[in-house]
Amino acid sequence: MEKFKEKKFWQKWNLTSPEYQLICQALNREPNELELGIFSVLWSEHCSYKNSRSLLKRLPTEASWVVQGPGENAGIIDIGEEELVVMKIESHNHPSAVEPFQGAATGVGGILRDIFTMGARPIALLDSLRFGNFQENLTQYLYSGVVGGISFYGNCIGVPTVAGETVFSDSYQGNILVNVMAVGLVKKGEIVRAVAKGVGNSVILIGAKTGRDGIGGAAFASVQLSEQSDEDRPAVQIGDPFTGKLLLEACLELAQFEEVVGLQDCGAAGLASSLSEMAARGESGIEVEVSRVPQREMGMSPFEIILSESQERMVVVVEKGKEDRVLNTLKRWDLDSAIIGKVTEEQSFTIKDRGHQVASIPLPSLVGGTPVIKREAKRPEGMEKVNHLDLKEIEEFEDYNQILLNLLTSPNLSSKEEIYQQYDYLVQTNTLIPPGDDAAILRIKGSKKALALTTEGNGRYCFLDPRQGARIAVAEAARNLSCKGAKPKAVTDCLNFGAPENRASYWQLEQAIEGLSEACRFFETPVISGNVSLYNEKEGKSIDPTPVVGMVGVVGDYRQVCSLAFKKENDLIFLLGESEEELGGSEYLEVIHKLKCGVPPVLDFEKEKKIQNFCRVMIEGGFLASAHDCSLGGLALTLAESCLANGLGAEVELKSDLRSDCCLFGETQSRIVVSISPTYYEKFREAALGEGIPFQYVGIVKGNRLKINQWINLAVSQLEKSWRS
Amino acid sequence: MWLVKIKVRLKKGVLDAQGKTTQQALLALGFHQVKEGRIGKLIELKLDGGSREEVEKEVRDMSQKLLANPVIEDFDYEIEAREE
Amino acid sequence: MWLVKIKVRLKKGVLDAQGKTTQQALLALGFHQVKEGRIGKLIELKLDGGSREEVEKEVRDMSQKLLANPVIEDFDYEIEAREE
Amino acid sequence: MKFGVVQFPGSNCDYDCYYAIKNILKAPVEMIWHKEKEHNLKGYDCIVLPGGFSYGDYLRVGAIARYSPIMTAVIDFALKGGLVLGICNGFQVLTEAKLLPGALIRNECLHFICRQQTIRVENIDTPFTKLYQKGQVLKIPIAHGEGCYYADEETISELENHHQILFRYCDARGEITREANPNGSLSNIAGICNRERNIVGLMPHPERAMEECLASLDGRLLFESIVIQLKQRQRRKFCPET
Ligand SMILES: Nc1ncnc2c1ncn2[C@@H]1O[C@H](COP(=O)(O)OP(=O)(O)O)[C@@H](O)[C@H]1O
Ligand SMILES: [Mg+2]
Repeated sequence: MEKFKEKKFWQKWNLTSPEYQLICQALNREPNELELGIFSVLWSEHCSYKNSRSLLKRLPTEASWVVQGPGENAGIIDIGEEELVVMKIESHNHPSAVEPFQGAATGVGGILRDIFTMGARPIALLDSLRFGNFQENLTQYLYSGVVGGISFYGNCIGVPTVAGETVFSDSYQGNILVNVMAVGLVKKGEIVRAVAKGVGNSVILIGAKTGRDGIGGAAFASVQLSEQSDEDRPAVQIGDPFTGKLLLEACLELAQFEEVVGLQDCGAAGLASSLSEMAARGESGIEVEVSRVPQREMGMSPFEIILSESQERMVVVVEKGKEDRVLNTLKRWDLDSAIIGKVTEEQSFTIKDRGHQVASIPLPSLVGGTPVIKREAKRPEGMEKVNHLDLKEIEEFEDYNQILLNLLTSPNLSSKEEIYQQYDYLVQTNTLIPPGDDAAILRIKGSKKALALTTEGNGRYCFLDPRQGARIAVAEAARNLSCKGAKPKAVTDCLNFGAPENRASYWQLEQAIEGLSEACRFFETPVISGNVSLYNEKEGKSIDPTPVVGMVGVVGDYRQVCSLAFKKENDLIFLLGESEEELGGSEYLEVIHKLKCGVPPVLDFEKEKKIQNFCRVMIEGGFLASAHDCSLGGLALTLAESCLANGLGAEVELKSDLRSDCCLFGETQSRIVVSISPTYYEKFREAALGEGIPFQYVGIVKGNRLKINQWINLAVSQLEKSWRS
Repeated sequence: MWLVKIKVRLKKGVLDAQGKTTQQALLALGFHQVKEGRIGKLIELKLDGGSREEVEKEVRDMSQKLLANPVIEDFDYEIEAREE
Repeated sequence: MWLVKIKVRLKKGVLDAQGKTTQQALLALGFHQVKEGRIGKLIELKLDGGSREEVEKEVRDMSQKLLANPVIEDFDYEIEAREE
Repeated sequence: MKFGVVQFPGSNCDYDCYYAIKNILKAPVEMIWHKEKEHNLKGYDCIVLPGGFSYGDYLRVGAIARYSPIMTAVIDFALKGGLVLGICNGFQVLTEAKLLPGALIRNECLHFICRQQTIRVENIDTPFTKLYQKGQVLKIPIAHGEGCYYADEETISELENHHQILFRYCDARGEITREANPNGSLSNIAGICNRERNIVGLMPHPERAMEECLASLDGRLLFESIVIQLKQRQRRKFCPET
């Protein structure tokens, strides 16, 4: 055993010397290789959140409708009528950087298992993607691989991918982000927990056979990518959506069985984490016999079996003596299964190999005992310079036609149809508003209700001011939902940042969490689940801090929803909210002037909420023909998109003393472009005045050209050509 | 003219879901002798000109760059000379 | 033990979109000599027992029934004896 | 009258079809498990093979499902004149089972494609299309990676001659154009029937176009055609004279 100490074996496993001391204390001896491996993956950032846990505590997690906050596989809210919504987001950044297709596919598989582990049927997927410079060959390769992988897995397993984001920016060059969110439905009283309890109960491993794939993957996700990572390649796992689908259906059947005590997916760190976490939640122990694990390959060691990250596996704890029905169900679904161990009283994780004990770890220290690391935060150098923007130095133009076309062609603003056409967004026949809008709307069969889903995150804003960027992400997500007619209910967040050892990165993380907390508290959208992905850097350069907000909202009556498309000639177009002279951090500045500077737009929480509420009430009343959130690319892009959706033109006259570029492309928050039939004009006006909502008439839906003041006059077909190019 | 056959296979240890499912289907059809099934790709290219050595170099190069995914796949190849 | 390699190819006349795209991708990568690209499947099976003739019959049978679709595909095969 | 929806491992539009028949059409329907080898499909009048990825679509789309135990009964049922509808993956299974001619191969664009698609009704002389009008343009979503219809020339001309092509991909005005063809299908074929007209396969998903809130109602008449046909058949059974 001494040899580990001498050779500092733990370093290979990314453990520090004090951590190694803690392990020795917990065991009262030195660990053997297997035990050390288990500690190392469970104490990795990926599994233990040791660097972020203290900060995550700041997030608001409670509300009367929250049934399950962070801590289980996914969060749950109650939306009434016995329906519960389950959701979670997860990153698969590092695996996707190494093997984009399989990395993204297994990311989808993993997040779906987190949902059906709880007994919920997955009804939707969302994908929030970040890539490097669009022109680079590497980007093209990663992009088509990732989209292909999501399409491969999601389509096959039959869960519609209904919304998401795709952003290209140099900051993600060599360090892409692949965040996938899944949403499910379960009836009240039918939730399954991920516990192991009841001494003597059987522990059954189900699904695919265990192979040598992905050993140490969780630890791998917690280190920086370096040139050397290429050699770690065999660590990629292969997704098998067909087995995933069988597993999904089988687990939803098992969830109905009384004798099923607990259900847990085998995700990162495989059996090591699923078994120990289940036992820890149940305040019990687990004893497992590795030779009983169905294996895909010959001669696997206990180490390999316990740490394998083979996909499409789950652990189920079943009352002793009542295993038959479970085993028969699995057989019916042609899934491998085996009783691999039992629940014990003593709170320890015991591993045997053909009867010989090969590891024994006290669970409280393994699962609960991760050292929390307090990092030092420091505002990055040079922020003053980055935040400086003098509009006087920015040239204004007379004619913005070409500029608008250039913006429409730019990869962040152009049509994303090429992506979402590869996803089956209609399977399950609930998709009322498909991808391409501010948020997706899914009806709930057998109910009048519908769900609205979106993801939001703006790395550029967060780079310029992480706290403000995070606040805006929440506000914008809520606005996306509100302008489809939904009431925002809860958030799942994915925090993509650089290495926490880097003080600037840690500062960004802290600031962003602060911003998320403030905004989620204000909008009463508690954070019910989430994921943290640190170490998103390559060769010391970290990505723009990118907190991604996944939000769910509820629509009372699925017939009262509103898409962004202009519907009819002569409908009146209004802008809710007011534009300010804000260009900092805008897409316009970056694309047209190659500037990534200034400060992100101001955000007035009260005003934001008021406008959102008003828009929602108008939709519920059936007064709006269209509504579209004004965000990336400003008012001009918002109007163009509403035109493009149905091929209708608009004649718009903006009355304002702002600079022309700010008018057109500024990204002032709290604005929504709506169109209404002239019949409802009076009602709308009265209501807006009554509520004190700032609004202005900007034009009408007309013809097949988009005209904005003397600045823009383009045929919609011309816009379309650029947008789709 | 050269005819090149490149065989791309999943590396050992990498899950071959297609192969496994196909093997099971064969068993179910009554072909009980089938002990293992693996499915790979067979890429056949016609190449112009050059010596066998040059062609071989090219083929290795294109396999590494595009035709096989080195993360999960291996490849080998055969080269035959062909009349036009 | 027998190792059987079954090569399944799209028939002439059936659109081989993948082959065509692969050829184009190779051209784009600078492999200008590539005149044609076709992509097929390589199915490798391990079979137990029997004589070579028996195995051959089985293989032809399973290929016709399941492994290849005669509407769009042709197949051929190689059989090698293998040590256990 | 009763519909049966076959569940293969990997089917994922089984519940969508079930829901559409039961809740929208309000017709009796049951699920049929693929492992039921002894099933004789007695009591069923129309069998639906739903979309999805049976057996993961591994090896070749529809190839493995074609040999699943229930298919013996389905083939028997079909050859005796029972109505069989294959949607998307179901269509692929039907061609693999040789109940329909031709094959479905990889989309020309090489990737999966999901979108609202316009198709033109080419023939209404089948139990599945009788309520449509010839030439009618329907909006029905597609969602597939391997929907490119292929058959040799002879087969195609036979399909033409016997009016077996039921749907073709078209543009919004009903023109059969290259651009309107999403997957490279020969002759823009989206759906066909057998010579006897009791077996139909199509790539678009009519079950996804049955409700007001789902962007199109155009799939409904297909199912309603079946119901009317079955009702007539039933009536004929009870009063043979009429
Ligand atoms: N950024 C976050 N915000 C809120 N909850 C989080 C966040 N990150 C992780 N969590 C919660 O911590 C728990 C552990 O997360 P994770 O290890 O990703 O779960 P799993 O192993 O099931 O994938 C989960 O309940 C998750 O919802
Ligand atoms: Mg989990």
